[in-house]
Amino acid sequence: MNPLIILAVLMGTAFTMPLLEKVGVKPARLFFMAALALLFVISGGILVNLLNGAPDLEVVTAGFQAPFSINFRIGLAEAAVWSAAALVLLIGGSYMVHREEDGMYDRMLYLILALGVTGLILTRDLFNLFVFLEISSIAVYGLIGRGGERSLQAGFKYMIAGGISSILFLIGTVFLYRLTGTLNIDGMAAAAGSGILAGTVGASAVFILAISMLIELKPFPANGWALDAYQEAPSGIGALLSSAQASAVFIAFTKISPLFGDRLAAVLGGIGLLTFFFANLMGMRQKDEKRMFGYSSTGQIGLVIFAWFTVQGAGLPDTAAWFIVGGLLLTHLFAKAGLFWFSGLSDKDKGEGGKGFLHKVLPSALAGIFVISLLALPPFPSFFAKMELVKLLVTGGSWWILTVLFLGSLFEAAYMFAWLVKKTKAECADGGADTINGDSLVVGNRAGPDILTDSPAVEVASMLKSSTSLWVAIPALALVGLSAAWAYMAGVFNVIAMAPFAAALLMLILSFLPGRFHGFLAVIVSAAAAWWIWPRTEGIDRIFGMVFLAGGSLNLFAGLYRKDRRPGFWVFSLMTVLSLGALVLARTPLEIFMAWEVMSVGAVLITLQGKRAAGPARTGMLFALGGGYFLMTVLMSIGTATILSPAVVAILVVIAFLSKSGALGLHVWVPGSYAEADDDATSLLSSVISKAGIWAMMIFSIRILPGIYGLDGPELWLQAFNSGSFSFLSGILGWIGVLTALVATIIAVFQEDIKYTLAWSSISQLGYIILAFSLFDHFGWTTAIYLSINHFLFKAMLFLAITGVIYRVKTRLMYKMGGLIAPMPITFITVLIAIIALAGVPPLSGFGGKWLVYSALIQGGRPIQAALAMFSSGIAFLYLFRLIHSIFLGQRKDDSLGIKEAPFWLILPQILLIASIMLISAFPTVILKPIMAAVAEWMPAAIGFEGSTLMSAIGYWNGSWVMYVTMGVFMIPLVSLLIGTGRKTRKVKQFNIVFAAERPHRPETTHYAHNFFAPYRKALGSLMNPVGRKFWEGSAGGVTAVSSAFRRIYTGNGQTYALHIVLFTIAVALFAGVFA
Amino acid sequence: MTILGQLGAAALSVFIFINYGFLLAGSMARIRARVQGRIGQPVYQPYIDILKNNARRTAVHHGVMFFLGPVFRLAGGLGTFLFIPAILNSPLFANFSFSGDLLLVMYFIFFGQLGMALGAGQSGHPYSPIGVSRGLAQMSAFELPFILSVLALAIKHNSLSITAIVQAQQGGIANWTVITNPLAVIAAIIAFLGMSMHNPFSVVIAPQEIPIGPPTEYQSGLLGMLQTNRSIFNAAKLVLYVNLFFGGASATDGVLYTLSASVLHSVPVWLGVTLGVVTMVIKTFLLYFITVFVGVSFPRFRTDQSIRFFLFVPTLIGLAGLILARL
Amino acid sequence: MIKRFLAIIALLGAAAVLLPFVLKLPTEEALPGLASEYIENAPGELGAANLVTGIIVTYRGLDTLGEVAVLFAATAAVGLLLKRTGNEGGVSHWRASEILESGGGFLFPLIILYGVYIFLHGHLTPGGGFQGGVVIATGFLLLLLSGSVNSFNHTVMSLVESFSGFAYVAVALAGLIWAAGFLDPRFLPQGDFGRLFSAGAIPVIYSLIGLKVGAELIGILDAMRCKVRREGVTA
Amino acid sequence: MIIQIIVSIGALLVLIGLWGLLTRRNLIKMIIGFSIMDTGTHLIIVGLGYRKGATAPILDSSITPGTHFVDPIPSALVLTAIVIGLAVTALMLAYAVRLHSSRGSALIEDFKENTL
Repeated sequence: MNPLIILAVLMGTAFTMPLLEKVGVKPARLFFMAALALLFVISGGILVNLLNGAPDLEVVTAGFQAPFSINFRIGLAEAAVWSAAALVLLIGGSYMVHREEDGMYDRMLYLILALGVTGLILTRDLFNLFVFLEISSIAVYGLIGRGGERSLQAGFKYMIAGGISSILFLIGTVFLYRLTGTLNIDGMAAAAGSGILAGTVGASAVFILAISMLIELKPFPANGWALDAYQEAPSGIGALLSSAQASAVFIAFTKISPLFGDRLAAVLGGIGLLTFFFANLMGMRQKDEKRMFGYSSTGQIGLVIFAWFTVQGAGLPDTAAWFIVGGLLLTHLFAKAGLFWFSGLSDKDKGEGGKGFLHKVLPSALAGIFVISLLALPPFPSFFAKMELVKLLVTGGSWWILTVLFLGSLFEAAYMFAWLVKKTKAECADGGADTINGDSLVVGNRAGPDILTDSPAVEVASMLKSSTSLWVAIPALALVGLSAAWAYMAGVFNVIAMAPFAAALLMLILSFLPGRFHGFLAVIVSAAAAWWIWPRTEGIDRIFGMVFLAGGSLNLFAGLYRKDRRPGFWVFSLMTVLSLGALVLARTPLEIFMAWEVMSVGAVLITLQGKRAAGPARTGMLFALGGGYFLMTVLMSIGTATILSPAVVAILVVIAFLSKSGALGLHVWVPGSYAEADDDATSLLSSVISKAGIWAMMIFSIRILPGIYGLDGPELWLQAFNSGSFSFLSGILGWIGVLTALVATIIAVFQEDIKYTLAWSSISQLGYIILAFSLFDHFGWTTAIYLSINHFLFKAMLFLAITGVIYRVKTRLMYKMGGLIAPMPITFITVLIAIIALAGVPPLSGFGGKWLVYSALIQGGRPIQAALAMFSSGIAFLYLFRLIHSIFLGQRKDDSLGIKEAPFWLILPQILLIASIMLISAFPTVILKPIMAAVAEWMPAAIGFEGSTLMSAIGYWNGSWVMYVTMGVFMIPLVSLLIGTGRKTRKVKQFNIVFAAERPHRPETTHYAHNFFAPYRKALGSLMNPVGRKFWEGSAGGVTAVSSAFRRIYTGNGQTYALHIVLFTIAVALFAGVFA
Repeated sequence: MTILGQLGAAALSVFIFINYGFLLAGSMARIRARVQGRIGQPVYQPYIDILKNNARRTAVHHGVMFFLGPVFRLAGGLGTFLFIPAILNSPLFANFSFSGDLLLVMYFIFFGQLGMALGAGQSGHPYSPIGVSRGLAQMSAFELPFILSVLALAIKHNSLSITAIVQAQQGGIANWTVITNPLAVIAAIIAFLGMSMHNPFSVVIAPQEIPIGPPTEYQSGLLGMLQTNRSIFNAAKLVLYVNLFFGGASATDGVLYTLSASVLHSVPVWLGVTLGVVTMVIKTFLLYFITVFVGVSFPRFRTDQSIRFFLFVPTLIGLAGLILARL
Repeated sequence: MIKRFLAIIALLGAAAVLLPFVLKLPTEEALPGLASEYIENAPGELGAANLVTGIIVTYRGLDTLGEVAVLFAATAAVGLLLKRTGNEGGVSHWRASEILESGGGFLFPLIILYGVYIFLHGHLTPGGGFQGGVVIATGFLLLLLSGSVNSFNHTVMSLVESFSGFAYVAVALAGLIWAAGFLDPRFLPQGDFGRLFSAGAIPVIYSLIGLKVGAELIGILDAMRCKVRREGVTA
Repeated sequence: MIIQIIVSIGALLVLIGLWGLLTRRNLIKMIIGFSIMDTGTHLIIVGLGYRKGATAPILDSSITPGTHFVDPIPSALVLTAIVIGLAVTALMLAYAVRLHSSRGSALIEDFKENTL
């Protein structure tokens, strides 16, 4: 099919639109849509042909060969972007026809825009490029202006900028023609190759041409006009401007880039990077949604420009180059188009007084796909592209560039994710104060009925009513398809790596089924995965694999206690649990990183399901991504020429994993996330997912880092770790661990909110694990794994028990509970066992952990750390007692008189966990022997069993005998008591106490629970100073201040913007050495 | 030794030390009274109390945990004692110390306290949790100097085994920890003052403010159980301290043993053990005397004051002791 | 004032950027290969006496098609922007002078004729569709200024515009079908060199362009006139 | 030499237009500035096609073999450029009209509402 026909069709339809309009609006719209559909069909057909191995399509006009006439060439890259743009144009057309009042002129301009985009992508003639640039520009000028008065202002500024750009383009083009004698781009490139353009005029002409195209691509700071346009243009137009038009211009830009010299290319790449950085920096302070997308768009295009010149500079072959650039570009194209449309759809809904369009499953999922893909997270093409880009930068040793890139990405993540959160969650829109310890924090934990009880059928029906809403699903589908393609090309399109996404997709498709179905599905799939993984792993992998998958399955089972649909929860939980499995099985750096990212982002998304979790989830996302960047840097340096120094790698890796585990300083996201996530989700997060960081640190130490440095034998790398800088670093790590344990424990003591108590407790427990890990010997690591398993057991027990309590009493504040032992005895027993274990009181397994960690530390020569760890474990008693007392003992409140034991779904896992903890308490060998064997594969054994006694160099512990003795001494007084007292005692009434001969007035006044450790606060409260939070808040404040300062350059005055453009041109000329 | 033999031995050593605990409590109360210019109770008063309490049957309770509290408490006291080897080189008094080392003992102390606190909590009486709150807060503070001195010991002897630590101190007073590392011992003794809950650290049970604190609601047999525990637990702590810091007591060594060895040709085993017990009694008596001495001389700290106190001077001393041990 | 200062800097910078073009201008006298080839072959290949027209309509025909699209888009955009007040044009509120009024009436047919001449002979003499179209539009502008016409028949205008545009596209496609490629005018006989009916479809294309450009420009003028008129009334 | 003069004048026009665009606050004057820039550009384009002593590339009776022609391509290009410039100018003017009617002002600094 000759692609020129589509030009004729587009133009013919546009030209005849007035006549069609005379016939009627419906036929006019029909032809309009038919032309766009044909555009998509033709471009798609060509793409399919090319994918099937057809050679690049050459098209000539007027029957003469290039350079005599204008020619088109369609390679794979052009075809891909063209058909993607055509798809977006098609949907955008439908959007305009259905959602925005379209007129004859709008349709005409729209078709002309489609024409311009097509020509920009296809043409190989420089002047023809100019014509198509103008075609698309003028169409855009016209379309922007239809948005109302303020859009007129934006449109005028856009025209000024476009006018300057086109004048520059013309001058550059004509001088290039004068020098090379041709207008054909390939001819010019050949001429440039032969040095014709090397002179001053040639350099200036190329520069002017380059800058004019660059201006069209909206570089910082010469892009104020573009931002105004994004903000004020109607959403449908903004979508096209940002996706199809920008991509087409970029493709055109790549066509002329062979003319650029090395220096100019470097400068342009730098501008791309700076645009990415500054656009995202300024985007953070943005309140207006469309302007924010505008910042993101300019940033993304900047990133694509940067990527383009980076791959060009690295001399990558075409396939590899487009793997990166195309991945970024196509993701941006679909995602940003989708986002702009959403913006328009939700605007409409707001007007109708609804709760907002996105508070439904399918729209939320789509918006999620768009945002997540934009943030370059797996499995989207941008993820793979960015990985490769980072690899290039790491190979080149460009650390500063990498830093800027990561910062920019982080900024973008900050505001885009915030947008997603705001749009998909109703309750954070009113900015409810989610203060710690706030008395107002009475949280009913069932999902808000206003947003979640809509039955799926109703929802689909309401979406069908506005058929464009379903159209918006198409870019998402396209992104999913592209993800598969990119994963395939990256070589990770295998069952294990793709399982989490497949599961998520399946659940999304099945979202019309009831929530419990999803729950059962998740439980069964994760249990099956555990079953499957057991024989396929060994050693440390198997141990953690079981914690992840079996533990995850157990936690998911508990989640069944809620009958509502819980959209999101099951999807993300299953996805995260499966990604943990994939993590354990992953072998290549890419697989590891992919699974890691899915896991950490999945955890954030799980958190997000909580009613008030918006703020914490945002923070969590930033830490997840930030940690991911460190990890990416290290993983991408594997196998490249650039080898970072071992110490640097170790620091990067440790920072990455500590931010996941929430070590002191990197913990600020943890308390809020754990506290505000759904109650059962918190159990999953704390007991299961938090162990991923520990596993990863171990695996990196024994498998991946030694691989980087070619240290094959365990002894060799052990030497490396125990010498010089590494032993210093591990000492530091130990201090981080112990301070985490201490400070988090102290803070936990003062929490009134039970979930905050447990969240801080989790942080402190992770601190112990980090401390043990930091010893880097057999004893320490055995301890770390043992502690991990223990923490899994008792923290799952605690969180699940608390889930039941909150479910019944509908508050999280401990002092509002009390006396619940009577209605909830099993839950009480769970909590009792759990806190005995957590406190490390013999005979339960927690003592084993204490014994191990102190012995290991003393043996490892770290007595001070041992002392602080013991000190903090003493303080842990304070919050543990407070927890069990305030909730289960003391005075029962009138509110809780009618409540029952927790639901079966919560009780059953608790009973299983109690059984497990009793088993490993009585027979520690069951669990310790495999752990010690697994660790001994890597390092010389330092401890061993003699019979059932565990012997270290300095001490011994026989868990079984401790259990026997304890049981014995417990039974003696118990039996004597039972015999002695007989059955004649009776339980007295609640207020029958020796209370100064008075009867207490109410349970509230008698239940000593609020501010339980007041003297402690008086003595040690100063340690509560939230240094970490202040630091991060300060950093964030600084960034936003800088952001505000930079935004002042955008005065809104069109003339100033023109001045920016000229000054920008001059500055670039200076850098590019044009004046030389 | 067979299991049955072990059980019998344990029962014997528990019996001896419970009685010692009663007598110690009685005599200290009398001494205290004399200091304050009263006549005081008879030395055997604890026996009277406990018999009386156990003779009365409790008629009311506040729930299951209320019942189990004293059981936990007594089990904690017994267990703590049973994990400590009371007399060196005497299988009869070695108890069940093979189950674990010093760390086990330190953590088993919490077993009883936790159970007691829970039982008291179920009573619903506000004074109970107030007392527990104070007790826990104070405990977490005095733990630090104690931990530091224990670590100093562990480093010095490169062992956490109590038997090994006692063994290392044999052969004369110069080997005692109190001589080899006086700083650690001072820190530990100050911590001991806190543990004993006498003045100035008696705010936990502060009889005038929150009638005896946690056990407010307990009476009759349950209270008797608590009293029994108090004696055995006191004895256990004292034995532990003497073991760790004052050379312990040995069935084959010590001043008394040497004396009798110089009189007799060969000291029979039973005499050696007896002398060991006597040595232990003397040492613990003297040690306990310190707390009484301090207790009658100082007024009471508030909780926050005692927390700050423990975390400052004694902790610094403990640190110094630790450094001393590492030298 | 800082803005003025920056503007001066910008201007100096722009001058510096443009300076090499003036100073180091290539002074190559020989025509580039492409241009020579056109001069050599175009008359034979296309039969158009005006080489520029041959290039515009054929070799760079796609540019021209695009150009038409640009103008079309501009018309549509102007229409879109100014359409709401279009029907308020109503009655003219001023009378043109006697001279203008009668002179306009007199000149109008001549101007139209001249315009038609220009685009019909575009392949032979200087001029062509665009020029012709502009001239035609000038005639209508004169009518407007002289106040003898208040409004144009929009149906006819859009009919002409749509028809000519569509026909242009059709001619382009005809080249694809009956000649060597899209926009190839050689599906019509070349005729005698230098005659009106020569150079294949080039005169057809230029005539269509002339009509279309004329109609579009008139449309723009009309839209602006209505708008401006309203302003005059309200202000 | 002539070519240099033409190109210089063109460049000068571009600069003059730019000055107008950057300093005139009235929308219409800015558009005029833009038009001047455009014109300068067109002058440069045509100028670059100039050859000394050459004639227009129209084959009529006066042409003899061996006649030199000016480069026909810039002539072709400039036509397109002019039309596009015309289109843009028309659209700018339409914008100016609408802006003026919306605000009763034609000063560029009165139209900077959309910065957030």
